[in-house]
Amino acid sequence: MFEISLFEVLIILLSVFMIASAIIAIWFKDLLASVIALAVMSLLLSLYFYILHAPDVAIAEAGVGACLTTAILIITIKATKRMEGDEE
Amino acid sequence: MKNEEMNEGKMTVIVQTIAALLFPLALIFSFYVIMHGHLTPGGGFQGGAIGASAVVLLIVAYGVKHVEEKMSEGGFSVFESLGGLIFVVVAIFGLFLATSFLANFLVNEPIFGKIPGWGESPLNSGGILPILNIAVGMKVIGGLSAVVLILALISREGEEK
Amino acid sequence: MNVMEHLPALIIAIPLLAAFLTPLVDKISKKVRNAVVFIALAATFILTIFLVQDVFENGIMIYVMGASNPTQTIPMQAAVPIRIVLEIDGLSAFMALISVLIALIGLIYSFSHVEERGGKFYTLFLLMLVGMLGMELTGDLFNLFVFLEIASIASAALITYEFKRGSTTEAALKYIVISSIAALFVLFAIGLLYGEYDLLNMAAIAKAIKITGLSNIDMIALILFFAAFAMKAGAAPMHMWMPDAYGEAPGAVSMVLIAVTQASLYALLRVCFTIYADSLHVVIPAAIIIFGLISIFIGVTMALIQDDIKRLIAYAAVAEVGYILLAIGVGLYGVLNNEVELYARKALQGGIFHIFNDILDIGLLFLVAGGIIYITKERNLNKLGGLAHSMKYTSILFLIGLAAVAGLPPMNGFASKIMIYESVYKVSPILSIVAILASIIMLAIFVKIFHSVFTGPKISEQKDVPKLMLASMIILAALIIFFGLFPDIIINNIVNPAVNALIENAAYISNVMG
Amino acid sequence: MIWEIIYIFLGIGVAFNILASIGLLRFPDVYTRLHAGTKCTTFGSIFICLAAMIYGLWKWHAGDKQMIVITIHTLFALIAILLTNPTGAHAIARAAHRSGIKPVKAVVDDLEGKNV
Amino acid sequence: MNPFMITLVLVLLSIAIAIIRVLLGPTVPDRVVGLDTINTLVIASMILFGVAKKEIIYIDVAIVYALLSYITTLFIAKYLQGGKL
Amino acid sequence: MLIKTVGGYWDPIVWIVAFIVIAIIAYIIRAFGKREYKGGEQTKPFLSGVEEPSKEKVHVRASNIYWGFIEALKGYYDYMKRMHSGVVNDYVAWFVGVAAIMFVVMFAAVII
Amino acid sequence: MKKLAFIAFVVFFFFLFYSAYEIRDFGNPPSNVKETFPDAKYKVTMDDRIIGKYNTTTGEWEYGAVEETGANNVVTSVVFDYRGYDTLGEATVLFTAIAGIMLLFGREKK
Amino acid sequence: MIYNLPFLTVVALIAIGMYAIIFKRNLIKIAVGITILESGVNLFLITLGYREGGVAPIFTNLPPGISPDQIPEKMVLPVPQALTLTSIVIGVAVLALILSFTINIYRKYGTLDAGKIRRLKE
Amino acid sequence: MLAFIASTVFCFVMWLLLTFNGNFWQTDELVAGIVMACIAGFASRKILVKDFKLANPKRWLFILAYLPRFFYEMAKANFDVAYRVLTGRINPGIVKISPGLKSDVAITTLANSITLTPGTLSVDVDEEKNLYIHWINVKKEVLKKMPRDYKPICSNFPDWARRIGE
Repeated sequence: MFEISLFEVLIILLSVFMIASAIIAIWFKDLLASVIALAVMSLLLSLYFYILHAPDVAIAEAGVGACLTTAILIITIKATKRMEGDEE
Repeated sequence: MKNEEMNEGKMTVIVQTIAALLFPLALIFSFYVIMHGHLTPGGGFQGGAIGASAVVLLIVAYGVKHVEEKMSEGGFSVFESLGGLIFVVVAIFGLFLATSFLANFLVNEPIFGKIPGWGESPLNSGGILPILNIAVGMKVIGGLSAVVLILALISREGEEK
Repeated sequence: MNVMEHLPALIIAIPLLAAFLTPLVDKISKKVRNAVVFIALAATFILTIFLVQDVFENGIMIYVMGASNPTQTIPMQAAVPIRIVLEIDGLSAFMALISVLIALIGLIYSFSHVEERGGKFYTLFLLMLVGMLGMELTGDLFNLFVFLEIASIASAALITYEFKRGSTTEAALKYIVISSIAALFVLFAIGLLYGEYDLLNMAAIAKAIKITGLSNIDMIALILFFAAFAMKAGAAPMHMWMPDAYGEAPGAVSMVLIAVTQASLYALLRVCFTIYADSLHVVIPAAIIIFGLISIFIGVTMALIQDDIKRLIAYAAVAEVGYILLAIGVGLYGVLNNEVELYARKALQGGIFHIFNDILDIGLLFLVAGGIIYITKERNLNKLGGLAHSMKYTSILFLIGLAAVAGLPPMNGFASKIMIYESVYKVSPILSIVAILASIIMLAIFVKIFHSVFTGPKISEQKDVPKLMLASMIILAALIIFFGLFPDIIINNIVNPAVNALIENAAYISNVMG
Repeated sequence: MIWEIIYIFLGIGVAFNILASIGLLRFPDVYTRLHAGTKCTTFGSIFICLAAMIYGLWKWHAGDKQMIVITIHTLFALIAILLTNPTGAHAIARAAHRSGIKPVKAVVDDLEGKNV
Repeated sequence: MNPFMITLVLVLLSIAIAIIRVLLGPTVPDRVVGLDTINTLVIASMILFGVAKKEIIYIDVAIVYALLSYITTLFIAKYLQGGKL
Repeated sequence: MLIKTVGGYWDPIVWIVAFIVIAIIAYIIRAFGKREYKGGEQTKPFLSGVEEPSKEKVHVRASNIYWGFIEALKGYYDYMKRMHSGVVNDYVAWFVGVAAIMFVVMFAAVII
Repeated sequence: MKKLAFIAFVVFFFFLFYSAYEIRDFGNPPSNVKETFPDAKYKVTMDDRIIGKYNTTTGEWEYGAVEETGANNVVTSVVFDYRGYDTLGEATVLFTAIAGIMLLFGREKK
Repeated sequence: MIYNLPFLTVVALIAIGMYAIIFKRNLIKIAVGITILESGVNLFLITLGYREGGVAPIFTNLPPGISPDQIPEKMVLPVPQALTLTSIVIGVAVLALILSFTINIYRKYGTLDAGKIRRLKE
Repeated sequence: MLAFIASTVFCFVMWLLLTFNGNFWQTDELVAGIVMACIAGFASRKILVKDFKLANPKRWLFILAYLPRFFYEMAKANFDVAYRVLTGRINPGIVKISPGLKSDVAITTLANSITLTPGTLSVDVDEEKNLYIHWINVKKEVLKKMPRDYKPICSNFPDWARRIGE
């Protein structure tokens, strides 16, 4: 049988979560929701970096991914429009 | 909350107070990350990103106009150019004082020389790495803040039209 | 400190320093800013000439960034290089020379009319040069990626210089999306190679591949590199961004963009000829030849139906890239089949020489087109006409450029094209026929453009272009005529070292790995 | 003894965190979800942080001097959580109300009718 | 078995439930609540992992998150409440 | 001056000399012509007695120049216009397509 | 057209998944370079050379980041010392992007 | 023992990002796709650098139980982390540029649909 | 100037906490801390320090005394939420209270406390510093009179907030 350690459980869970949130991020028609899902993915990515023993990168991803990327995306959505689609 | 205040882009008093409390905290933490880049996780980019996030926090809590009056994007870009200049100048110093471009010409000696009575200390190690950390930190704080500030200003300008 | 020893670092550092300085100086005075930019570029140009001379005389030059001994690539107790190594062989030196030369000419051209938001413009201009030079001088894969990004971002930003027309931003957006995806796949391929060998140095990876043989991972990385760099170099059918970007950029930027494209082409050459060299499968040269043919064909036929003067020239540029790819593919095929002296060397000579000619010819056309647009504020060929009455010098210069691109003797275009035709004929006559036919259509295109822009009745009174603009065009035209009349000097002194560097990759490896 | 305290604290923390998630799923509208999401996660995280702090203090007391860093830095994180979480909840609730989401099954709504 | 690691896995399970809320949430504020919850849980799991591996310096990352994750929430809240930036 | 190609050589100076010689010969031949035939009524085109239209009217615009050629290749050009759609997604799709074809061809070639 | 693009997409990612399957096992980087370079004098890889080697008998670092740069954080010493040139380039990327945004949106201050 | 799962995650992320770039017509969606793609590549580099049972390559306050003489075998690889740092900052720079272009395009064209933004074609 | 000194001191204390590693601080750590605290303090002097009420040590004592009470309420709140999560019994509504607080610090303290305590969540605050509270279990007797009685909603937190912030 498989011998599985807690660390590997963590990795599996995180992988599944990340793929799920990435799919959510491109699936939503509402761009704001899509950005939220992207923020979740970035958060989990940072956690992934963290448990792969890369705290430097985790901090950078935290600063950039959690705050700045979302910020500029939302500013852009505010400057343009919120829904993806043909209406206009 | 009045309509005018909403148009200024301010959030509620509660958010503002907490932002005012978190701003120095984030700023000092960003300086900590930059200064201790060669000892603990972090460094110029990470600290710079945190510092820029502190500015973004102010932008979101107090509105772009309010922040722009205090710190213009031109100031940020000057700050950024200065950081870049320091980096390149230190790199060229490596060429003149030591052997090659970007050489660590201060390795195994403290940055500001040995001051009597200070003893060995980790903060003062690493040769030119702390200097480069500070340069990159300046650059990233200036740069990323300027990006968000410009984009926010542009977005606001578009709404006013 | 011996300046000669530190040339590779200084060539990057000086424009970079100037680029960081420009926004600060711009706040003080416009004249000082222009002087700073010009002095920095001129200094870079002079240093590059020294570097090129040194490389051509003494062989490959090595510079290890930050090491205690800049020429010692492998430090103590290590088997592989651990720092970033700049490695300049004949090809790198050749490309660097082209880039700096073109940037200098473009700068002189820009001085004539770029005033508004000039500080940022010149900063980005210098950074674009830095990106190109960095790509061409480095010997490290990840470093190549970083400078690729610098060059792409700077050029994307420069394309939007005339942001009042929305289409410039559209072109820039397409360009940046394409570039960033290409760069990300390059990074993925670098990761694959890193995972395989734990190395980032090109020479070291080349040696490792030579010893361990080509694994499947290497092959996937190769294809990713190949596709990404071919897209950045503008090989059809991934050329679509090229007419957009070239057509919308300001004149000088279009010209320097060609150099950026050539830098990607350089990276492609580096990957094919140096890293994978001997273990390369024959599919790759075949693919390069096919891309070349498609590029030539699509370039000339699409150029025929364009109405926008700059887009037309841009499609011609696609065709020129096709010629280069064709020659290089044939050369690579010959190198792999051990037929170097038979035709491969000549093909490579033609291809490398054509890189230079491409930049000069198409660059001249872009400059003239930029001048026309600057004077008349009109890009549509149907609305232009009769400009030869008022713009005599410009029309003569344009004629020179047209003749060179179409490959009329005795211009430089003919010298390189005839080498390509004859060496390609050795592989397959069909290739040669297609190339010659395309060249004829190219001539037809330029008859069209010259007819519609310069001949015909005078539509309106215009003055000639500014003096500095004219000066930069004259420099290019003089170079074209000089290269056309004395191609042997160029081929023997400049092209041959580059070709030798391509063919003999062992020297490149042994200079780093001992 | 210390380990038992840590176990208990971790248990409480995890229990409340999972409870928060379940509440997030079960509650009918955004305000009630905020109740669950804010209070319970904050409370759970406080207990997790406390466990970490106790662990650090204990190790520090046992002679491992640098372990005090865990305590102090966790304290920082804890303060930041305590400051930001309720404020964030407040901001979301306000935004939700302004974007026109009515509280489900509300018996009273004093904000309604107030001109925005 | 390290108790902190077990706790970490359990915390990750509650993150999974929060992700379901992000997926389902009929309105954007619901999703933001999910994001906010995930933020706090990630901070907790970072602290747990740092303590479990006895890596003292790792806690810095958690502080960064605790300080910054709030900004995303504020931005979305600001977008939703309307008004200028 | 002289560069060697695979099959022979190319010398621009020789070409220029030849060009100049031919130009001189052409000029000489032209000079034999009678002086009064140059200019004036002789050089004007004869359009069945109709007066020559003004230059503006007969100037061929750029998009009409190779009308016949383009009309002959209509199918090809229609396809090409569809290919150059100007949509950024398609640009990336071409990249992926080329890479996919290269993958398939390369691996097939290696396995064979 | 869209169908063709989708087929190309699937084929492309089939090969990328294959590469992910084929690449070295997770968590096992190569620990020496003898396989790749049989004639190499030393057998440490790039990363191990950067991390360094501690000599227990003398109590000193024989080589590595601590000895060469004096910084305790190996990542920082890689970022700023061994690969400092990359960092310079990267700072330049940021600078370039900001200059580009300013070119697009920045207002001329008179 | 998890066999290559992280690498498969990486390629899955890249595929999702590429899917968004190729098949989604909204420019902001394309930017989101690029971000996901870039996250995948970053994760790829970090997973390459992981070593089983390793600790972070930082000598300050090393966790107990690691003696200095076995250090190279006990630390994860530092170079991929440095590369990833570089790549992250490059990513945010590119994203900012793309989004500023997007804003400008929206002002000039009034749409974000990539299928309609095609003044430059043929 | 006084504001600058106050914020600098705040930043410096934070720096000292962050850099403490079991031993006494090194000299250069302190020097760097002073420099950095000066920069951060200068940057945040105008927004952090609006008045000097919090410099009074009496208020610090109040905060310390407030914490256990607050923590107790919070624990109660969580069991309350747990009960509601498991049973699903809710009776929500948004009510307005007028605590009569003037300063920003006080209202912030109150709002955050309310959010973290049983069944209440502060939704909005208007220019007269009236709080609008989402209450998960609205009691009938509060609804009767219009200036709401805040005792049943948030016990005596406004008094504590007044002691801390006003």
